[in-house]
Amino acid sequence: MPALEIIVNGAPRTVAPGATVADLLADLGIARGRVAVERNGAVLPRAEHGRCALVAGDRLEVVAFAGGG
Amino acid sequence: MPALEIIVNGAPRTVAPGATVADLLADLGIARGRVAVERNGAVLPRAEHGRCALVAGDRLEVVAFAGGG
Amino acid sequence: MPALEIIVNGAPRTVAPGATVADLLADLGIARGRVAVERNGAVLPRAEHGRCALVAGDRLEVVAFAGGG
Amino acid sequence: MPALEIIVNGAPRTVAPGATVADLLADLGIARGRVAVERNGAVLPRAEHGRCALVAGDRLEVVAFAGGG
Amino acid sequence: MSNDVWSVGGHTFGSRLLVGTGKYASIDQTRAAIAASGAEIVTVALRRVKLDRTKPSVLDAIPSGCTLLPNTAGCTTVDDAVRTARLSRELGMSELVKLEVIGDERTLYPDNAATVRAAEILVGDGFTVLPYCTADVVTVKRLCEVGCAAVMPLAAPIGSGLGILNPHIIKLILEMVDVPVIVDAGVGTASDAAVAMELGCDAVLMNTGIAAAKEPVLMAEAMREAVSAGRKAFRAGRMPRRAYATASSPETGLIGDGPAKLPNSPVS
Amino acid sequence: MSNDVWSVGGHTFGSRLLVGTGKYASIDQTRAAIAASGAEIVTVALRRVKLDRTKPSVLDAIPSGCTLLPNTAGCTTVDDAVRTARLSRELGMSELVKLEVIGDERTLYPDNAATVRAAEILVGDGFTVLPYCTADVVTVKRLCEVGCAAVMPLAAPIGSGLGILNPHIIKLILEMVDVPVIVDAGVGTASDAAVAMELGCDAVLMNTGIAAAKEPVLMAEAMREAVSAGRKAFRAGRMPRRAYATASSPETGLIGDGPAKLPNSPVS
Amino acid sequence: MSNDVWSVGGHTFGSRLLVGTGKYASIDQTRAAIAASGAEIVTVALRRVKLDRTKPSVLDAIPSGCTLLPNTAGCTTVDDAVRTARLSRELGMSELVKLEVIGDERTLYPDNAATVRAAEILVGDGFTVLPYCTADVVTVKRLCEVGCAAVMPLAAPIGSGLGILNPHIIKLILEMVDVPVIVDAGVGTASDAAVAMELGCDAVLMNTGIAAAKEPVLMAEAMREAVSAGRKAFRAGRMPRRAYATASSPETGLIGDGPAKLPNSPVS
Amino acid sequence: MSNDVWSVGGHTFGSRLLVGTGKYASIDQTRAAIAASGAEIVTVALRRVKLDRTKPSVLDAIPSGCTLLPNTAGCTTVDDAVRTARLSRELGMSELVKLEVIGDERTLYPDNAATVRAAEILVGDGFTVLPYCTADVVTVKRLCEVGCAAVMPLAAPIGSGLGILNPHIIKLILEMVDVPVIVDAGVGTASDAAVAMELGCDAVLMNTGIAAAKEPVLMAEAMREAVSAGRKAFRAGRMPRRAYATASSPETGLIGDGPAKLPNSPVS
Repeated sequence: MPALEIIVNGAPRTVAPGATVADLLADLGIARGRVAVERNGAVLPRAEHGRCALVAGDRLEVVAFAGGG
Repeated sequence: MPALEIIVNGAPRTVAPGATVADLLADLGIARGRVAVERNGAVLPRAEHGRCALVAGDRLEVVAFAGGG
Repeated sequence: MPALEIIVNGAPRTVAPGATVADLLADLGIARGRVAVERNGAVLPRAEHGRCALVAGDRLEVVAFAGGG
Repeated sequence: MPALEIIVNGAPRTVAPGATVADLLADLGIARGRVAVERNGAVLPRAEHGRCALVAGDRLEVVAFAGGG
Repeated sequence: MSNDVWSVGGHTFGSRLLVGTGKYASIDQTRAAIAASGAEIVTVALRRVKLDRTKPSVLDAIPSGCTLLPNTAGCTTVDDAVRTARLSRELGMSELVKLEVIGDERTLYPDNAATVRAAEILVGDGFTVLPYCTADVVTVKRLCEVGCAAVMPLAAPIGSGLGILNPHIIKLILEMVDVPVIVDAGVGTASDAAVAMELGCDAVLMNTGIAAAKEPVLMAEAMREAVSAGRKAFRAGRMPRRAYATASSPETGLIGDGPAKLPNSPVS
Repeated sequence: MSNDVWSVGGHTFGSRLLVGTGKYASIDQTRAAIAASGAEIVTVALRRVKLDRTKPSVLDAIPSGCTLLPNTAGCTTVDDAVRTARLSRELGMSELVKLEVIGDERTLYPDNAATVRAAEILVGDGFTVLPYCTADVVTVKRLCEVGCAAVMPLAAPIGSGLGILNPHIIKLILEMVDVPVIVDAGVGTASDAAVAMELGCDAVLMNTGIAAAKEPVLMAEAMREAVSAGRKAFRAGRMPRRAYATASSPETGLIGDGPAKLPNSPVS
Repeated sequence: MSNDVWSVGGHTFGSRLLVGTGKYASIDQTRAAIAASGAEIVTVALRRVKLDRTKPSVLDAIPSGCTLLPNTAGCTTVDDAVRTARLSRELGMSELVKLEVIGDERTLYPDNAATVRAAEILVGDGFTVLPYCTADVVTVKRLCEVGCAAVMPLAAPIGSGLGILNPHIIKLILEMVDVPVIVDAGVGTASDAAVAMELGCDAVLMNTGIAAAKEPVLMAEAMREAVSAGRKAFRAGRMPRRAYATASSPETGLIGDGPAKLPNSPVS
Repeated sequence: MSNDVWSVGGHTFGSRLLVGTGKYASIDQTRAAIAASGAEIVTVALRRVKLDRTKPSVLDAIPSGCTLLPNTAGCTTVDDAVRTARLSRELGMSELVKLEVIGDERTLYPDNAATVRAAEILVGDGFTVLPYCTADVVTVKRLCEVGCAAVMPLAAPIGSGLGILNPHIIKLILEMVDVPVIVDAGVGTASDAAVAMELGCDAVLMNTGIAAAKEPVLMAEAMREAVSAGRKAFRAGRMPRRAYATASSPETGLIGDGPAKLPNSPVS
């Protein structure tokens, strides 16, 4: 089965078939505690990160708080 | 044939059957040069005042310029 | 020996012959700790209040601190 | 008879014995109409320019109007 | 100087003072004040005729050469404003309209969002739209995008006479738009009008500042001169501000004993 | 309106703008600016003639009808100021003098105390003294007591163009003195001049505000109009300031279905 | 005094200073400045994580007791703002959001109309919305109508430090709304913050005013005191302004020969 | 921060707020307000004792650690002021004196010339003289020349509460003198005090601003904080003013479809 093409934070990325959002974050070395994820325009609650399998063409936003006013 | 009930500038008024807008203005003693007329929400061009027969329920606005800033 | 006429704070006053400034203040019921005295335009130091005998025509100012900005 | 040393506008100058203020101005090429002269701290009226003989040590100010606010 | 003109909607004007016709004591006073103001654009309102009696028309007060600028004052909805504008066009035979959609009664502040919508409709309808708005850069951008012929930010609440409360934002707007910027509302006295023009505004519109003065006709004259003065000062390029004084002339040549010790005339 | 004149030292003037003659690029520019300003009183400084060459006199720039107002600019002592005034009188054939005794080099602030002393001497000497001073009520009182014909408080440092930094104190001075009050120094642009006149000042004196503009002649014209505008606004009596908006016309008569629901034209 | 608290969205606060977390030199400086400010509400932005490296989180700089106020800074559409708010809620576990929809790049002025629409959506979505807006009475009314928990009018452009450019309009807004009014943007120094509070605002939000000072931590302390001082002055009820001086004490009792001729101490 | 002290006449102080003792409703209120103000220097006036009755002394209201600063308020001549100062020294056991020589009744403006003369006498007499004066650069120079330990220019008329009417001239004075500059008179609310300190003044003296507030004790606290805030802001070095907005963070990293298109959080 071929790898999946998705978009993460605006850039293309390839993930293994069956990979979940949690897998992706682990891959990226991102501690889950401090990020939020939007999938195809809707927030993906943290509780679902481990259940949600990625699909080809998914558009993810992975965000965190930064300094701002 | 009974008189027609219309609304002129927000107040009820009775006009004779067949009366035109021009007739109404003449009745009201209004010089046509300095007023504009709206009939049921649309401007009634001056050229049509004499042709436009009033219909029961018509809502007219007869307006003129006044001091303002 | 007749009483002496002096001016205290702009008003005439009579004192006994031989009276000192200290006597006057006592007479007036003024605690010496919180007033200063000027005699004929010059400050009379507190230490001299008891030594300074009044002379007819003396002009005294007896002043204290008051609220001000 | 020796020439006279005077001060004109803060600088030393030599004039011939017997020279008047008018002579000096003529020497300097100054039209009399537009200057005023002060001699030793006092204004010398124009009418006296021709009569006033210079004396050694005289301090003259020769002034005119200039642009100012 | 004679050719310092400005244009809006294809009309060209020499005077940069626009005046209203409300609040005067009489038609005669209105006429005299307009004449004294030298205004070439005069605003009028539209209202229902009184059906029972005739009275002199405000039009009698307006010099024949003037351009009428009907307003939609008092309108609080897009629909009322559009209908009022259309009736005004029918009356005035002109496509010019001063668009007002009021959003708050006490301050007579415009409803900017509704104003943008009404402007879009009226522009589509062929009007030359001059909208009253707050001094808000984004509203002004939108008004330009929908095709307004000018923008008319308020300087202070209508009829308040408080002057140019926020000159900085007027300057930001001037840097941002290509259409004429006309300060509308808030001018209370001559210097306010001059300040508006010195900022670089194309024109000033006022009514109460003249009509509510003790002597309106004299104030109209003052405003005429103030607008002209402010415009000329803008064109002339004011001196730079300096924290300290600066003497004017060479600092030599004063009377005194030795080397000249006093500067020549510092200027005021 | 034609008779809104003012007087100082027995002279009567129609123009309320006094101008200086320093800092211009040329005599021609000076002449054109003075003419454009409409000023009837023109200040000049006094300085030592250059002994070596002749150059055009500033007097060539001054229209024949104007009144010369020689100053004592640059003087820093009573004695220098008095001597300078006397020389100016000899030159100008007039008893008028703008008295300046400078007390600080960087700000060109006057030495008020020395100015009072010099004024007293010059008044005794028959001069009509117009003293430059700070906007200080006590100094102004003293200057009046010694017989000055006017007082000329500064609005901001000479040549700074900062405008009327403290309008409140100018108002206090106006309420306090009977002689003309002429704002001298600090006016940077037309609106500054208008503000001074709206406060109730009798006249404004300026030099750098005109001469240091990019286009001095156009600015001179702006200043002429601004002074006139400010004066007329003062005489006309400005509208009262209001915190809120005020509609102008009867709040009835707007189009709409039922009872008229919109106010007539609120005026700008 | 201890109970001079204020509330927004069901939260109650003692401090009336809200601070941002942008533009600091380091996380340590951020932390020290927030601590010095005494702020109980701290704004943060949301952005994409850098996928390649880990760096300290801004959250490390925020004292544990503080309430996070995520913003939607940088968003220019309703949709982006709504999505950003939802992500922030997911991150912050809180329903609070500082809503910004920017409409102009150079001034960072809000798009008020879009802000109202986004606010309506977010309120419907259960958010406690604190919208950044211009000081426009009609926009503020609309924001209240759609259920915002506070309004946050700008005092001057974001990051400009120009202070309260139009205090009058802030006062009009205060008289008009029931929710807290928080001045957001434009405060440049301590007195600006005090002025905002003296007008009657409920709180002040700032970032650059602290972070861009030469010594941010000291400025944070200054701002804490200034906000408190302004609030207390507002509550204390300032003295009336008077045109003239007023002596304080009975005008008798001074030294002097006859009847007392000098007033007692006039107060400063 | 703990060592941000200042000195006058050999005394060193931590608080930069000096307060008067006039106009309070009672001695108790005076005491509470002084305590709340944190002032370390407290002014008092001198007057003739009432010969007929005893009443509580103003001294009872002054915390024991405070330094008394007797004034010569109400004096209108050099002689009265000098005599009053000498009596105050006799009473207060201190060489400090706030010198006032009033030259105008309605504005309570000082007679600067007389003040300089009185200062010279008192300095010769061993006093540490803090003179009340107008914000006049030349007067201030003279006061320094005769040996005053500080200068105390007025910000606005005594008891007027009009605030810092001319900040520019206060700045010029600060650049010019080496002794402490204490703004005296005119402060009406907390932000006025902060502004004075932000200009760089060493301290502020006030009385009516506190005593005539509706709640003087709360206002005293506000003033204490405002003076401290203004001082800290001055020391911290305020951000530069900018005409436009400036975003704070890198302009990348916002959510969105393609390349990040939104700036990170612009800060308020």
